[in-house]
Amino acid sequence: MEFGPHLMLAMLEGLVQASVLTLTALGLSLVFGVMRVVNVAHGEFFMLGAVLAWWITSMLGGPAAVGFIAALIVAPLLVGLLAGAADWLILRRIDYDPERTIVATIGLLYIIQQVTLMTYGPDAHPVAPPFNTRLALPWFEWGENGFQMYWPWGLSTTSYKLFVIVAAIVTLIGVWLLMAKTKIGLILRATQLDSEIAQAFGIPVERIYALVFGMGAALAALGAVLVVPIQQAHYLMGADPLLLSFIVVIIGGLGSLRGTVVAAVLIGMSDGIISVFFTPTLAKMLATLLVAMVLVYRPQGLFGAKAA
Amino acid sequence: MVNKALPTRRKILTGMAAVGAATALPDVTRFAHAGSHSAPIKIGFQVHRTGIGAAYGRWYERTTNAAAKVINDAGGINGRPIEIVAEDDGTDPKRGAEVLEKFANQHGCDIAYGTLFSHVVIGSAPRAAELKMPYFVVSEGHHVASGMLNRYTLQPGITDVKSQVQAMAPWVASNLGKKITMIYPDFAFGHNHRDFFSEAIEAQGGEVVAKIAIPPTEASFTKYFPKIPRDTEVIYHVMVGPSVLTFVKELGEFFGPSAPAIFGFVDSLEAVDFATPGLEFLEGTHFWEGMPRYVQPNQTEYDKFYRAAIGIDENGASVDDPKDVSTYAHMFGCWETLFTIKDGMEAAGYKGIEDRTKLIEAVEAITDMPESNEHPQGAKLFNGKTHQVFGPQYISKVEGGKLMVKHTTSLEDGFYPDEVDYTTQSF
Amino acid sequence: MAAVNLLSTRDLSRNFGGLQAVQNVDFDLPQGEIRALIGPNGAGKTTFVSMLCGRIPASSGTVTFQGQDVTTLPAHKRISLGMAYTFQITSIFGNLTVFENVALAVQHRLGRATKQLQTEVTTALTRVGLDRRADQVAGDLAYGHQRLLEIAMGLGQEPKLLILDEPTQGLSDGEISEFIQLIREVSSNTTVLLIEHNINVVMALADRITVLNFGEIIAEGTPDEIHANPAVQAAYLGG
Amino acid sequence: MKKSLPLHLGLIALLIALQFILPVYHHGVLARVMVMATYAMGYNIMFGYTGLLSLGHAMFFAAGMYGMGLSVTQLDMSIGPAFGMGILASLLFSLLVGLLALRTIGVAFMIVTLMFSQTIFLTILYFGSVTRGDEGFVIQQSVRQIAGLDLSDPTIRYFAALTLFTTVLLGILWLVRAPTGRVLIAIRENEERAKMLGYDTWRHKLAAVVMSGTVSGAAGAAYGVLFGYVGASFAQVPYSIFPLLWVLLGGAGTVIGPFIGTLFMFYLIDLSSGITDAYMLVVGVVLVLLTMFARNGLMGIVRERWAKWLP
Repeated sequence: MEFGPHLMLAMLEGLVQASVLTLTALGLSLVFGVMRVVNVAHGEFFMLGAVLAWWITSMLGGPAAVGFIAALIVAPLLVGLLAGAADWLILRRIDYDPERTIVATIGLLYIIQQVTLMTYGPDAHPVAPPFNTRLALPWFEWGENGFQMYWPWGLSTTSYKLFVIVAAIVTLIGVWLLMAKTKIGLILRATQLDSEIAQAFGIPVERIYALVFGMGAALAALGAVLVVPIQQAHYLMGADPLLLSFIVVIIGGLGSLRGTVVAAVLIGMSDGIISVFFTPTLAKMLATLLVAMVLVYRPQGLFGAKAA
Repeated sequence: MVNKALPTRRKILTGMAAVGAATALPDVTRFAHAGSHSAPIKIGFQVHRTGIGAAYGRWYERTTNAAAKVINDAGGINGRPIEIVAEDDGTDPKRGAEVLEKFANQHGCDIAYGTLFSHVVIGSAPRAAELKMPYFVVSEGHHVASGMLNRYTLQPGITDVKSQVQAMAPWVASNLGKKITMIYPDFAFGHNHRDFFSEAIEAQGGEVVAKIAIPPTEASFTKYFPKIPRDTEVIYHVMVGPSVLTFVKELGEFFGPSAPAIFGFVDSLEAVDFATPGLEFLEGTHFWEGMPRYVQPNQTEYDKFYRAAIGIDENGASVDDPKDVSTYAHMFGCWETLFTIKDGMEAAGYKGIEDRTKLIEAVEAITDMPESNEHPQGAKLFNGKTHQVFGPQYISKVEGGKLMVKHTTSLEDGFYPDEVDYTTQSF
Repeated sequence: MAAVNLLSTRDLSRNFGGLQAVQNVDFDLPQGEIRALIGPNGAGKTTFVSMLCGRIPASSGTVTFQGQDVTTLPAHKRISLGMAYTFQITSIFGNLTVFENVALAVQHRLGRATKQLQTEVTTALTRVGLDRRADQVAGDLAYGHQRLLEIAMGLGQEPKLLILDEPTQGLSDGEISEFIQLIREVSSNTTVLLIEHNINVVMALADRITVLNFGEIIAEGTPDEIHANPAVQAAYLGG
Repeated sequence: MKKSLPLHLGLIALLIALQFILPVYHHGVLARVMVMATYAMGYNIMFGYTGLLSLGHAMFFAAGMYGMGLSVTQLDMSIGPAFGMGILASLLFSLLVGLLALRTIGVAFMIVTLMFSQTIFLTILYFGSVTRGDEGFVIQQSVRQIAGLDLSDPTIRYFAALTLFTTVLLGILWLVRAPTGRVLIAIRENEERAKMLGYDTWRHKLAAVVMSGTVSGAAGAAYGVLFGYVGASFAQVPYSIFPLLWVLLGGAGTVIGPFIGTLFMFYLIDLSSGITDAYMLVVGVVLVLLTMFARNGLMGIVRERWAKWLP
């Protein structure tokens, strides 16, 4: 394929990835920002979202759209509740000690993953997209007889992929409004600034933490529900989202929501774009190394304050 | 929370457990006449219950238990029942080796058998040799015939990838096209396809115009497809792992109406239902099959028997859950291996672990395996020198969402010069 | 003895973002002296001493120790040259025993000579009266004792210059008088620079006093001179 | 202090005795456990004693393993020198990683190590023509001979593993009582203070990373030598998590903790895999319970309750 269209396609793909990644990473970042702990089980909450989506759609049957909308609402809710419970039962009891939390959530990771294996099984299952028409895309070129439009071979996307991008943006605006405009958002930001003071002002910090942990997981699950019609639900699918969200959160600057969003788009896109220039595995290698190096020479991330 | 929601899945799991129990504790009375020898022959079964290979492992286990039941119902081996001692290897080489030690030293198994993924086989094989325990693998890897392993490791149930791939080349070149783009996973299994097929297709006057290796953990593929050259006549795809379905879907979405000929290894869709939405575009494309998943018009009695024994319907899915599609193109290897072990043990007059080397020699002596209930996939030729079996391969076309066999390769298509002679190695 | 300057700074400044925490400080500390550094909260005392021992890099200016320019040396090198610093907020190895805490201070000077280690640690602990608590876990000590442990660690280093940041904070009157006694002994072979709020302690110990306000030295002199200095009083009343 | 040496020598004596009395299966298990415990001890130098939490230690294990393995397959070295190459490789590599990763702290350090490790895994796949990618390769039994001793022979394997294990165990026992070791502990407890006592904490941390990486690499090389297989799965994330798990279980910052943890966890998995497919579930539960009720691990409890002197 010619370079131009190839690049455009890669960027389109990157954008879809970035959208899902943004939601997932946002969850991780929220948890880190407010609670100052790293949730290693985050990827498994993502996986649960996907698995639940499959389960809900296959239980409901009927037209794809109905099941999908149901999944879009129910799956994040259930995952959020589960995470909240986990926080209440485990993290609260180890008083959110950063290192112990990491170990505990590694444990949680295995528990969720293995219970899924025992119940849902080892196979990958697809979820039918509510709609999915192939859209061929045009390309413009300055030919000998002026500016002309043509339809390059293979340059296309699907209506659903576009929907994913839109849905992600809508969710982002929602989260932003929640944080910036509502009382709960105010409380969250207060807790983020200084949990002791917040406590002193009568904010039930423990409950807030459970809520935040739940919200974080729910965001991951939401991202997963959006992605299952493109990929499939599988009990090992949590690893990559976890790694990528980690990267995004760090690059974006721990706890900085704005940074997280920018970084997610950056990472998602670069993954697509780098793949244009290198063989796939080499691309992955370089991308990983690149991020590691960014961290080494700018530990506070690209957008984070030195303090982070 | 989830398990309540998955009755069918649970039924299968418990169902499997039941079969497992049935074979694990054979009805001893039936063997009472055999007197002192009625103690069971223990076969250690290394199975991918967890990890990336679990989807295959589940079906390997069902097939194995079914075959064991057939063997026991027919009076076992040398008048003794066989007992399958299954241990999960987690699809991990280290655990695989540990499991072999467990078979040999704790369970007191006579032999070890099973497992698909090459890295587990290669990680375990050295231990098998050190434990002097015969190790029958069902991995379709070239590692056995390549001479990398040892005299205790044999693959008598399934043709290796080198032979499979080589057998495809003539038909592909003469029926689909000569300019080929290969898409394969960027690890050893994929590299085998890349190397062996490139070689074979060039021998047919064709050429591989592009080789696209996909990193193992990849979950979205569209961004790689632009690397497919315009003049490609055939796309050759072989993917494994949980994201295979995405791969095939996105391939379809990428090309839309104007796709080149597509030839795939059914590995890309093992355990996946062809009726899945998004796979329509595969209609009319071709696949390699180790054994035809869908019942063919000319179905043999042997295939009928085999399906019935495991509980598989005419679409290659579980009879108790038509959505639960089997890994039909590979799992026959377990069935046939067990029967080859039976033949070997009977030929060797196998009594106990002191006869292990006799067993290996007996199996090495086997050549022809006629098509039968024991070998439902087709007549095979076993090469005792390379410890590798050679069987027919099937090329099927997707018609009406079903795979219909168009061509069956001859054994000769898959032959290649020996790369090792294990029989010259001492025990 | 002739007043050789052990430590001097010239034009020493530090700003955090826009804020000038310390500006253009010229400061001389003669060998063998006990110098008190006082000033209202936020006057930049801790920032200043932190630049002396290298915890915080200087924005500009120089620090000279024993005639050697140490401005660019990292903290651990300056310590090795003979500085010791005890933290304002108690900073000890909470999970280690009292003995191990001091041992770490002594060890750096002695290297491997373990016999000597034993005796020197015990001496240091005896001087602050913690010898009987040698095997306690430092974290379990009462606050006052933790302050004393800090000082013991300082002594253990046998520094040429001992910088004490509010050492008597949280000590009982009894402990304070013991502390004053201790510092008098120490000063026989060690120069002492202490930041102190307790004016009695200052008056009892200091040979000279330096007053810092808004990051600048506003006065320096004997206790009496400082006592009489209107600028100082203004600073405190104003501050 | 006086009590600890007898204890550890006692353990070694016990291990020697066990070689003669253990049933064959457990004999083989123990040999492997000693190799993996060496890996865990290496991890403990960084995590347990210096307080550096790495999530990418598999890269060091793999560096040693492939350094050894490739020296055999590519350079036709005999097993002894190849083992040396493995150690050398992990030493140089851990030095490089230390120089880079130590620029970061806390969570960033964890992620950086994680990502370096991921890069190593991908590198192994990328150079598949040499490394045989995920499939890995066999170190032939014929090659695994040292001074006429067949390393695949159970008894010899056992003693080879025991030798490695003992060397590292005593080495670490010496280290933690030596000045350097005390400083590492000081850094773990309060780095700022250690600095203000005149210690070059960065150098000490670098030393810790190199020691830790090299020991881990030696374990990796030993696995390849003793069990005849070199593969990429050892460079994947789970093999970075395991040493953390073993050390936490046995007791971080104790010398025998890693061994206890590795042994305990092996049998936990070995037995539970008989009961359920999802034996990793057991691992998860254990981890959670540990953090909730026994943050200092088994040996940590022993130390708190009975033996304050336990190094």
